[in-house]
Amino acid sequence: MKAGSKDLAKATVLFAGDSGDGMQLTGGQFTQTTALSGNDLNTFPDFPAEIRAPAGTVPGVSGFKIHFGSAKVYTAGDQVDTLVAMNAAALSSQMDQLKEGGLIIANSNGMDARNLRLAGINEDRDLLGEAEQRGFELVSVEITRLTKEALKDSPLSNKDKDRAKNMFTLGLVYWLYDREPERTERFLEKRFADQEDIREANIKVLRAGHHYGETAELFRNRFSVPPADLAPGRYRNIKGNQALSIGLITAAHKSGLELFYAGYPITPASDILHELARSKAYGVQAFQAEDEIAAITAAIGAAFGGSLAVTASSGPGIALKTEALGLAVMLELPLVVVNVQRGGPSTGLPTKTEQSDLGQALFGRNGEAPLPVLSCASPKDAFDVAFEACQIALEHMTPVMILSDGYIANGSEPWKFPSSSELPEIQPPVHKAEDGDYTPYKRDEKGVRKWAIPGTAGAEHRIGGLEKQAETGHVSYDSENHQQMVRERKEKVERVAHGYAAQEVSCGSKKGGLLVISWGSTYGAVRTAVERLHKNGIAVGQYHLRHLHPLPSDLGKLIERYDQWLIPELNEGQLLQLIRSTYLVDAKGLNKVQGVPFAHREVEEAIVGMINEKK
Amino acid sequence: MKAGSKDLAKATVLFAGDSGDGMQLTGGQFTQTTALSGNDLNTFPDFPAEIRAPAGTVPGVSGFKIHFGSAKVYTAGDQVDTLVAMNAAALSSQMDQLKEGGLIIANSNGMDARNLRLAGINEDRDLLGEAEQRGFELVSVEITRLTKEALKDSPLSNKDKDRAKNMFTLGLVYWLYDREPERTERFLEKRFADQEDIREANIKVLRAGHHYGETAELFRNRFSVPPADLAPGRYRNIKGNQALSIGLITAAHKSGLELFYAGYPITPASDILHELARSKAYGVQAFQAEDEIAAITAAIGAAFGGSLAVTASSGPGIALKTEALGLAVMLELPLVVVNVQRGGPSTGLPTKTEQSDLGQALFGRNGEAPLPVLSCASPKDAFDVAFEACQIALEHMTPVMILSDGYIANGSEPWKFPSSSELPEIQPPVHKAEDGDYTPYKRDEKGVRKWAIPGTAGAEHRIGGLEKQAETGHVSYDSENHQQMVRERKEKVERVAHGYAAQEVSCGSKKGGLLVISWGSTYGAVRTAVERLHKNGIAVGQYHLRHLHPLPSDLGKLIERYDQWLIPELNEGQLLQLIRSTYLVDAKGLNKVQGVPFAHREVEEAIVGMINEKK
Amino acid sequence: MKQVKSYTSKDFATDQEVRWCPGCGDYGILKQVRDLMPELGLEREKTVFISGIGCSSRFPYYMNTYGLHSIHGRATSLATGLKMTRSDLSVWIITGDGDGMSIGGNHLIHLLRRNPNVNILLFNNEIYGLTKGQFSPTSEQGKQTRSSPWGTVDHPFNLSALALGADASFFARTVDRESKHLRETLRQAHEHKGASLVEIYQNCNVFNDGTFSAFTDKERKQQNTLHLEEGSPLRFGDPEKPVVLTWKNGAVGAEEMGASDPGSHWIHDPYDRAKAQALSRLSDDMTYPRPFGVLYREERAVYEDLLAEQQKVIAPKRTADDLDALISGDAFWQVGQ
Amino acid sequence: MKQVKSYTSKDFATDQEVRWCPGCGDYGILKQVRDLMPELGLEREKTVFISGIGCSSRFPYYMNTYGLHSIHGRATSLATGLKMTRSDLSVWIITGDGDGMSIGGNHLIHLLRRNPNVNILLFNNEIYGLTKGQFSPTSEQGKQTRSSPWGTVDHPFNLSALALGADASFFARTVDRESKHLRETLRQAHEHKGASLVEIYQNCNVFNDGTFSAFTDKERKQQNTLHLEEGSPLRFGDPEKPVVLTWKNGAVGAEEMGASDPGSHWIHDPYDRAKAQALSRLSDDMTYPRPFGVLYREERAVYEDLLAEQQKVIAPKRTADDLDALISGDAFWQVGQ
Ligand SMILES: Cc1ncc(C[n+]2csc(CCOP(=O)(O)OP(=O)(O)O)c2C)c(N)n1
Ligand SMILES: Cc1ncc(C[n+]2csc(CCOP(=O)(O)OP(=O)(O)O)c2C)c(N)n1
Ligand code: SF4
Ligand code: SF4
Ligand SMILES: [Mg+2]
Ligand SMILES: [Mg+2]
Repeated sequence: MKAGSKDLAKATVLFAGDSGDGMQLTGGQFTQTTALSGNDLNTFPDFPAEIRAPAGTVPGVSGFKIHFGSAKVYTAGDQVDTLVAMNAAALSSQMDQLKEGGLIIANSNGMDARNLRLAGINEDRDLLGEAEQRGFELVSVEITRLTKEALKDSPLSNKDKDRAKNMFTLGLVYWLYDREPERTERFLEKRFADQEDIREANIKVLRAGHHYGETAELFRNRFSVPPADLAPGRYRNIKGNQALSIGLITAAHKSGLELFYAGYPITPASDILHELARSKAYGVQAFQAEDEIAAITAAIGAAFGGSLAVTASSGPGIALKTEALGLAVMLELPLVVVNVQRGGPSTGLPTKTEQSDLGQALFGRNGEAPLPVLSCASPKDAFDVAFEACQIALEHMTPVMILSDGYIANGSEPWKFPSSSELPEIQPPVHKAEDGDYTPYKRDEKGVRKWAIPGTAGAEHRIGGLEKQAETGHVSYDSENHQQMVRERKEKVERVAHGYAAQEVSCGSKKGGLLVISWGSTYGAVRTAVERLHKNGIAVGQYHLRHLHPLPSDLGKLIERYDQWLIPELNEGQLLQLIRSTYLVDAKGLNKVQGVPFAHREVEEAIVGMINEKK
Repeated sequence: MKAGSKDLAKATVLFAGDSGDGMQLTGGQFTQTTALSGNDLNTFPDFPAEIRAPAGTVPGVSGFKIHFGSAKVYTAGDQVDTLVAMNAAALSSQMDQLKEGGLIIANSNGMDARNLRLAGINEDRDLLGEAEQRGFELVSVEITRLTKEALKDSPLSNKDKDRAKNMFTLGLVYWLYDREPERTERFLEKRFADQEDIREANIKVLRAGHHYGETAELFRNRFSVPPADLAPGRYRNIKGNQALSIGLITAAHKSGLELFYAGYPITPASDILHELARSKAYGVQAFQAEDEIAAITAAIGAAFGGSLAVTASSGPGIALKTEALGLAVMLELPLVVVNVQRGGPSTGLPTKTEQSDLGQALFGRNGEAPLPVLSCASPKDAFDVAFEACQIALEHMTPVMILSDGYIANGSEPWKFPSSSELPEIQPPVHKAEDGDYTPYKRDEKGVRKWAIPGTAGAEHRIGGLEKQAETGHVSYDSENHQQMVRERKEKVERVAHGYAAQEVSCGSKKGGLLVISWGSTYGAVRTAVERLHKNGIAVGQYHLRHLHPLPSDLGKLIERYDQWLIPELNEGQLLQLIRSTYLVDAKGLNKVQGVPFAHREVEEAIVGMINEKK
Repeated sequence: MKQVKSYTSKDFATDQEVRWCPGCGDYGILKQVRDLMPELGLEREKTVFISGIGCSSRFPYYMNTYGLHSIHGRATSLATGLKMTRSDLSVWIITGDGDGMSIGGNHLIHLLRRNPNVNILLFNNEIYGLTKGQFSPTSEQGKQTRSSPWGTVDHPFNLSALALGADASFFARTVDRESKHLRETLRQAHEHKGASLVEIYQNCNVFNDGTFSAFTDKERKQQNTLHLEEGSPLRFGDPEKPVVLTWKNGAVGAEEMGASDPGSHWIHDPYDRAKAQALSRLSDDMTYPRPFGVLYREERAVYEDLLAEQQKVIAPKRTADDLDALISGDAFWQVGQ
Repeated sequence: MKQVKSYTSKDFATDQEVRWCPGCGDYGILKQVRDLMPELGLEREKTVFISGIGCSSRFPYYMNTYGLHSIHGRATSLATGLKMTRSDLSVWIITGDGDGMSIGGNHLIHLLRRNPNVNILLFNNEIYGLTKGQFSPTSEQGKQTRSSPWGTVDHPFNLSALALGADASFFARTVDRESKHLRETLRQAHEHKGASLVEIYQNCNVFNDGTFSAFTDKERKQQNTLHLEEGSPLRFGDPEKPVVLTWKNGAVGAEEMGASDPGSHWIHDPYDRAKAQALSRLSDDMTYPRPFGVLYREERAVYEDLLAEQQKVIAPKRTADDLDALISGDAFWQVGQ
């Protein structure tokens, strides 16, 4: 059967195999090629457990999902069109993700008795047959054997030959989605520049896979996803933690300060440390401290010394930082704290995503210790948020918290990146020796104090965590003064909202009907859901909240324009509470705490349900 | 001029002097005698700075306020009727607390040029004259000289003689308020049993002060505050930290468990550590750990081992405990965590009171980590709250947070204490070896798991901070299971509310008009204000919220009965937010962050203002 | 008295699949510990394994005793609380070089000075395994890892020196590959009354493979390791022609065994603190081999014993009456009748 | 080049009233530090005092330099961040026995191993002053305090031993009362390149009066103190008839000075780690006097220098272009023109 060609607006492919099967690399290559062919896309890798489990087992399955299209793509896809399964564990654990009638490309050499056993499946079961019975389209290929065959003349060891099988898969999927393997060939040439045998083998196998697709008449259809209508500009594919790191470096550059980053490894924030440690050439100091408390306090020390100071962690580490964060509030020094949220409470689900640290970000400190809280909507958005957070921290002399999450951190999407000259300069209120007398807690019209950096003659001063006298900063136990300072700190933070643009809905109806309020990584699923329903004539709009504190001053007006409000969150209703108390509207929550993002279908159902209920 | 005698319903006396002047002892003795004469009362010591400042200076002033009456007394008094000032610093810094036309008893020997200088006052000023000009009644007594004179035959050193002057003052004030000095004489006999000279001197001076009042015709009036109509029973005077400590020991006794307390010194929680360390004879293990994290984790270790485990701190220390608190939530082990709140943020005002850690208590953890939160209304209430917190922790297998504050911790009031036999037995769900198979996270009808304590054969099990499979407690990364466990933990905590009594207003109108919602130490000021206004025919009621989480299920109904809601808090509106979001009522806040409690007048004004605004 | 059950190694295994990477050194340690338990006559229900977070800290899940997998760095403080209240339990702390020495460094040194009777097994793989390969406080200077792509600049801790400085009453070193030595060392740790700290060199074959090969490779280990045995001279190298260490005027030297006067041989005495200190620094600059075995031990009062003694002195058995006396205090009064 | 201002001691005083208890040992330390600053030629604007929380930690408010009064136990980690980014500053850490060794113990040992060029002044009063008198990790066993009314059961740290165990590159001990010794010790700490830890015995006359009187009382101090001077023998006691310490086979002895062979005298060499370790334990059991002065020093690479070197190697000056290269990465593409 020769495959017909079918144009698709969007497609979702999931590569799944053993941790040792190179699925992340395969997915990454497919992503790069897809991006270069002009699709919009969104990806998400999924490594279920933290420790490498024995090969072939379900805990050892590593997955990489890519959703791409000729229209805008906002999520890594709800349901999978094509599942590539390298072994029985991958197939059995991922099959449920397939859409009805979806396509399975199975490595039949990975489905033998041994593999079934490792996957914890009764050896008598016919996994592939079962898949077909469930109505999936099955393409079974002896990927392992064909790889070995393609390499029979290669001098590589059997183990190394076996390792190349992911390239066979990639070539095959390239063919299926009408992509050429050249870009990956170039990549392999570079990657294995010094290892001729491996290089040649991989390229050979890649091509073999592609040819196999062409010749073997395996597929009913071949798909083509035409380029998306993307705004002109330069693009790159980027992960959230990467975008965030680059945003920090850029902000340092734009403020003329050195970036000091202090962190302690923790999933899923560690990559920020890795990224910045690698970037020493950009003048970054990346410090792996002995714990999270040392990290944030080292950062505060560096901030006192005049650096742009940043620390990142995930929930448990942020918990440890809260005491010192209060100190930063009291000192009124710039500091950026990133929380890449993961499943909680406690150690929870360290490799899974969640949005359940919002309450901690907003209220998790002793005393009245307000600070701006921003959230990233998607991987590329992390760049903008990081930049803005630094800007706020430096220009308002305050610690700022960024909320990202595991989904954003490890997910990727194409980013139309700016040139550095387009970005604004950041202007921290630095006190210079020639500015004359220095009064540490004297405030300007924005309520911001001046930053006198050690080395500045005549501005020597002492600050600390005790309440301080207004203006002078001397220790003060005075009652009225305490009230005044509490209010001044609060108002300073509230004035940050003056810098926001006017609030607008992201998509859908501009007034009337139901408003869905999203924050953080729920952006994509909500956007997809609202656009789909709105296109079908349903009165629903999306408002995406980036600034969780202070809330935009015109948000109340926007909210009033609607009759119903839905707040989907990957927690038990944390933003919900804030919105209800602030605007006294009977908003409802859609809450999911399963370590995975919303499917847009879930959001759609909730919207429709709410609207119907009202009718 | 011979004093007339005047009956008073209530009176407030403030003893103020240098830290070295023994004001706390003086106040304490006055309190005991007043209590024994049958008055209701409430006291509050006020040490403004943490470090002993040089003698005679304003930061060195130590104060002790007592409010007593023949009717119920709920606060330590708004305005002072009688100010006893031992030196210029005390007079100048405390004069503003006096009510209009109030009485000053000044030690004129403490007002000389040297004392003025130490108090930072221009030596030319006539502080006593100024006081009279402001309309205060001034009684100037050469207390220092008269003390020395009374002791001219004593073998004591001049320094020691000088030290006895607080007893002269006390004698004088006893006379003024128609009290006999006998009880204090007995106290001195015991206290200085082995130091004859000091004992004799103090008693002599005490009597001299009393006689001086009788003979010197100093006062316009002599006051008498008749006994209050207190419920029959046995009473003692008690401070908040003391009541709390005794509550914990009692709960341990009533549950048949050992009390393990781990703490790290911090103002104003340290006295709990001191109190419990002293109580080793009651089987208490009190552990001073190397920091707050060690304290809470040691407590969790002890809880795992089957103890009633408790830790306490104040805001900054609680911040450090939040990560481990999440572990306790995940483990579902009983644990009581006490936060004796103080002025924040950061080190803030460590010796002052505040209620600004409510947000931290409710939301200050990573992930969805709900736990019951209780608050103490007054010093004696701390006993009941401590007992109930232990009961909840043990019977519901959950960490529980108690919010107290500096005002409660150090304040005192008479307590009609129970006999231990009146108190209920506490029944933790301990799994016994003979109960058969043990399934660590199997829940009973209340959603509570069983507690298998090491040493129990056949119930060996492993638990940790990772998400666990329902029932078995094995590590589980499953999505649905995570959702289930998040909900189970939440519901378990919510079911604690089933154990509450029906909610009722504390005083004032039972429906209609304005409802004032108080929590924690605002109880007294709100109660006083509401009773006063209600007596004057104003439609106002008080509801006092002890259980901040989970909220009582019948609270919504109660709130609906009113038209306006006012929530006074010593913070910027933390309970306010919770009430608004939960019940969608347009409650208003009365917020004060000055390190001092509300004056009932402030609450009255806010009530009247709100009612008038509506009219 | 209830009869003590006699367990086998298998009784100490749980039904949980062991989930370390294939080839990880942790497997070997687990096996030895499981085997050791019945040998020591420990009862499952009276034994508790407490760990922090890290690959190593998964250990308790695989021991069929009571177990707590806690939070990062705090196993030591959890264990302190447990041991203070339950001196009857045998408490085993499992920690890693990151867990025990980085975030948990403070609790470790405070535990050592307090000296409760617990056993600490610190799995030192000189790397952060669980978080996928960052340097740890024991990684050698210059090491390239994911968080130090240009090499670390951090001077590492010497755990033995740190422990002695913190007044540890027992310190020993062993290695995952030497199963017999490992088990014997753990046995001694268990027999020591007080806090026993055992540093176990553990190979992380994924992120730090072969770091300890100098001490485990057949060809190299004779030259690089020094096996400490109480009462025996410190010798290393070719067994036919061993080199022996000497200790003269507080300075360490080395001589060929045969050629030297036995009187000058350094005879191992783990109770000698000065010598233990020297041993702890012996191989800092790599001129001498690394010592394995018990470097130091001392008899020092055990924390929970001191507490119990104090309790005995001050607390005559309490009764219900005592509680009422506590509640009432001694300055109460009666209102009404 | 801008001319270096010449300051006097007074220039280092602030307008804030000093608020320690009258008679507190902190006053004397403050005076010496203020006097020392101009002697060392330090500039106010280039000097930073960082403290944690405690009575001692109020110190920065009284020094007219840049100052940070931070949170409990973290002065060391704040200083690490500051020094990493501002190697041009002279950084002085002020901490207490509680601040530095209890809650802050971990940051202290990690700072010591990393060895940034800072000076740590640890005011050891063997008590918690600010919180009004609880025992600290240096309080002697059995001490009765507010939190140990029955006497502590905690074995205290020996700070010198702990510091050496944590690879401190400089450790010295001095006492508040001996102003000249104090100043000279601080001068040496300042001159040492690397982390200098100075333990200052400080009398808390309110909560722990006289704890160090054995070392400060005229009558007793000769017998109880050992003044270390590089190149001089270790002697103590009656100056007319001093006792001298000996160091034989790693064991400490004592002889009457005149009666003994000068060849056997223990001559102080602060660079000798083995001897420093012996010195750190010398008076543990009170048989020998307590050493004061520089116990140990070693030249070891300074943290910020290592960082700077690494930076030099890997970072050819960055330009705006580099930033754009970072933003674009090397796998970007163009859409439209
Ligand atoms: C508070 C907190 N910070 C960070 C982490 C992330 N984390 C988990 S294990 C680990 C280090 C593991 O290293 P080690 O203790 O050496 O154990 P190994 O995995 O090497 O056995 C870190 C940083 C965490 N779980 N909690
Ligand atoms: C997180 C935290 N825990 C506890 C405290 C309370 N606290 C302040 S200072 C101090 C100890 C002070 O002792 P030390 O460091 O020896 O200083 P000293 O007052 O004796 O100079 C403590 C426990 C605090 N401020 N912050
Ligand atoms: S990462 Fe290393 S230490 Fe962790 S399980 Fe794998 S091999 Fe073992
Ligand atoms: S309490 Fe002690 S250490 Fe603190 S200021 Fe007073 S005397 Fe000094
Ligand atoms: Mg490790
Ligand atoms: Mg101290």
